[in-house]
Amino acid sequence: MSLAPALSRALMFIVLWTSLSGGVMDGWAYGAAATLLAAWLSLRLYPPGQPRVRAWRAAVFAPMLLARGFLGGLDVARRALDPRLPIRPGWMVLRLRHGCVPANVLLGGVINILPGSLAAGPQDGAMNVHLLNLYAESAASDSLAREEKRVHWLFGLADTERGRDE
Amino acid sequence: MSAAFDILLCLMILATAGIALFVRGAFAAIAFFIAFGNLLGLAWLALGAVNVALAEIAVGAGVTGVALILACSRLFELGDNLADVRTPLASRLGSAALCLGFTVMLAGVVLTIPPGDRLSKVVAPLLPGLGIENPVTGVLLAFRGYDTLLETFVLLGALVAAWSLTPDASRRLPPTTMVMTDPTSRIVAEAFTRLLAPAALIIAAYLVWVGSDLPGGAFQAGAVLAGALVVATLGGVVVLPRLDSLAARIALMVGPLTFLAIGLAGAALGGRFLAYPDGLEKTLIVTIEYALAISIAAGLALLAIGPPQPMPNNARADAR
Amino acid sequence: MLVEGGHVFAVTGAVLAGLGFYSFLVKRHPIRQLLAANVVGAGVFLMLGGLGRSPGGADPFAQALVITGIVIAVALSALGAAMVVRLAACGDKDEAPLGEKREGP
Amino acid sequence: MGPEFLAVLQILSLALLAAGVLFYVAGSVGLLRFPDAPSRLHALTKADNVGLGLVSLAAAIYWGEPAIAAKIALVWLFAIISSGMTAQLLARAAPVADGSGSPAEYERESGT
Repeated sequence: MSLAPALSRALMFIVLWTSLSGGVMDGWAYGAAATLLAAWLSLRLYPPGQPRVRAWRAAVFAPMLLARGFLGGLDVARRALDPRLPIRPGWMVLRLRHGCVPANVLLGGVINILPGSLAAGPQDGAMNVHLLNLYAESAASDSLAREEKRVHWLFGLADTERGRDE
Repeated sequence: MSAAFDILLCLMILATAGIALFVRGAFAAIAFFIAFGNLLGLAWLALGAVNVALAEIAVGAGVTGVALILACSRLFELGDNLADVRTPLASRLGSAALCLGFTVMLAGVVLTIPPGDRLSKVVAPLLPGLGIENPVTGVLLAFRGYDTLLETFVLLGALVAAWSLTPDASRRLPPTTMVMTDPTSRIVAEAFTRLLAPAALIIAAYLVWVGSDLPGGAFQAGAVLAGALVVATLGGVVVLPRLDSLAARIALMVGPLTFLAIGLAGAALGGRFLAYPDGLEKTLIVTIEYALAISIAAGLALLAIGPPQPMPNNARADAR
Repeated sequence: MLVEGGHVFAVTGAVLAGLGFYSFLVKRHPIRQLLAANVVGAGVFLMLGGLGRSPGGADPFAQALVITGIVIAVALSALGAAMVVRLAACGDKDEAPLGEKREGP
Repeated sequence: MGPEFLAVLQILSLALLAAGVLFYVAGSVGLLRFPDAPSRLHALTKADNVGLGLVSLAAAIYWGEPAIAAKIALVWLFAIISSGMTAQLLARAAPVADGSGSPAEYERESGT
């Protein structure tokens, strides 16, 4: 086993411990022990070699996600408070372009944060998505496809592997 | 402003409790009980008791909720419709009168006691000798060490008692399968575990460590780990141990035994049982807390999941 | 002032205990009774917490006591739930399940 | 930092707090008004994410310490990730909630 994945994960957990403890150094020994344990667990649960989230890409992705999450909250709050209740709920099917399970599950999570869409988990190369406004279905399906590309980029997946695991 | 917030919060607590206690469906009752527990956590925050707030939300609402929901769905599988039977009017009226009298008496007594934090004056001067800045952890492990030690054994005892309910026939069976039957849900729980369980470990380790100076501690950390364990079990990442699994027994015993060993060492070194030698208090207390967190996590998760189930006849074949 | 800060919570705790007892007496399903017992416990804890409140903070002794209480309540609730399930599983086969069992005279 | 600056921060944090609470209220209104279970989940997850974010931001500004702000950001991040995940599980189970009180009843009705 190469050392690089172990080191990069340990670094991630050191960052987590440091931001939790606010940089107080008293507990560094406990932090180090926890980091080793967490890195080992992480390698066990998510062995290296699979597509994985790249840290610097996540740093680009997260703020964008938060901004669109804000729009999502604004959208649903507006609809809930509007006396006419402008919604027409219904389901659509999103064809998934890649069989990478963690990426698809993460995509589902991202879809749940975006305005007007709610994913119900990946299933057989597709994802059932509930839309709050079914009139905007074609626009929604375009934006979901763009979102899928972004998540693939986050995981470093090539879009050409169409339906590998289907 | 603050008083208005307190009153509003208390009204919401009473409303959710009322729904949880009197709503018709059992599942709805448990859902409202969990909401009630979270609001109660807010009340503890408003009272300035962050430690209790964390414990109430994670353990009181979370773990109890999981245990009750699992019990309900098992009862449902066994043919219990969970329906409620109306008690006769006379006994309802009698109970209502009794409980009203009880409440009025209790509230009357409570109102005669002026609220006040009288014991922290006693605790505060004793803390500096411990090296522990969080008074709650100090009280739990230094001044009430006996209680806390026995409490960890109560947890263990409850688990042993629950396991002893397993019929002999299923004692040697593989444990209850808790893996989600819906494949999509299982995939989500699995991916969630694989991505985030290590982070939960770091957070739990941090909660134990910070518990010596600030709110946190073994019970809160144990609850975080127990939650991760339950999700991991649902996703099929962790297979529940058999009752005779040595690893599970070690995990369950390491906390109480470490506590006991350090307590006995204190007695052997000329002090008394559960006395910590000077200068080592903090190290020893943090060590005990880490060991306890492991045992509490295992104990809470296994308690919430419940003992191995005697399979209903039709499901026995699927359970391998 | 008649009612001091912590009293709001302490009285809420008393009312919770009363509500819980009433539910415990009139609800016959054991799971509902477990739930009611938990609400009674939560009410007692809240009384302790409310009475231990002062402008400076909360009484550490009361807090430690309540944390101990919460953990023991959880342990016993889970044990109670396991017992209810076991009772239902090995109850008399010709008798109706728990929820209906008590419908008779 | 002069006192005026601190006062501005206080007002800012209060305003953020109020906005956050407004989102929680909107989410709860949606929970009550929306017709079916998945739509109610929209209201809960999205509005509450933003509500939590604004309240966290208010708290971070109120305390005004980078260490605390980092911790609060982590709380928000984990809350968003887990709400995104649990919403998937709930959306999966939503038809159950729509049908009747308990999962087994739904399965009986749909004949599985």
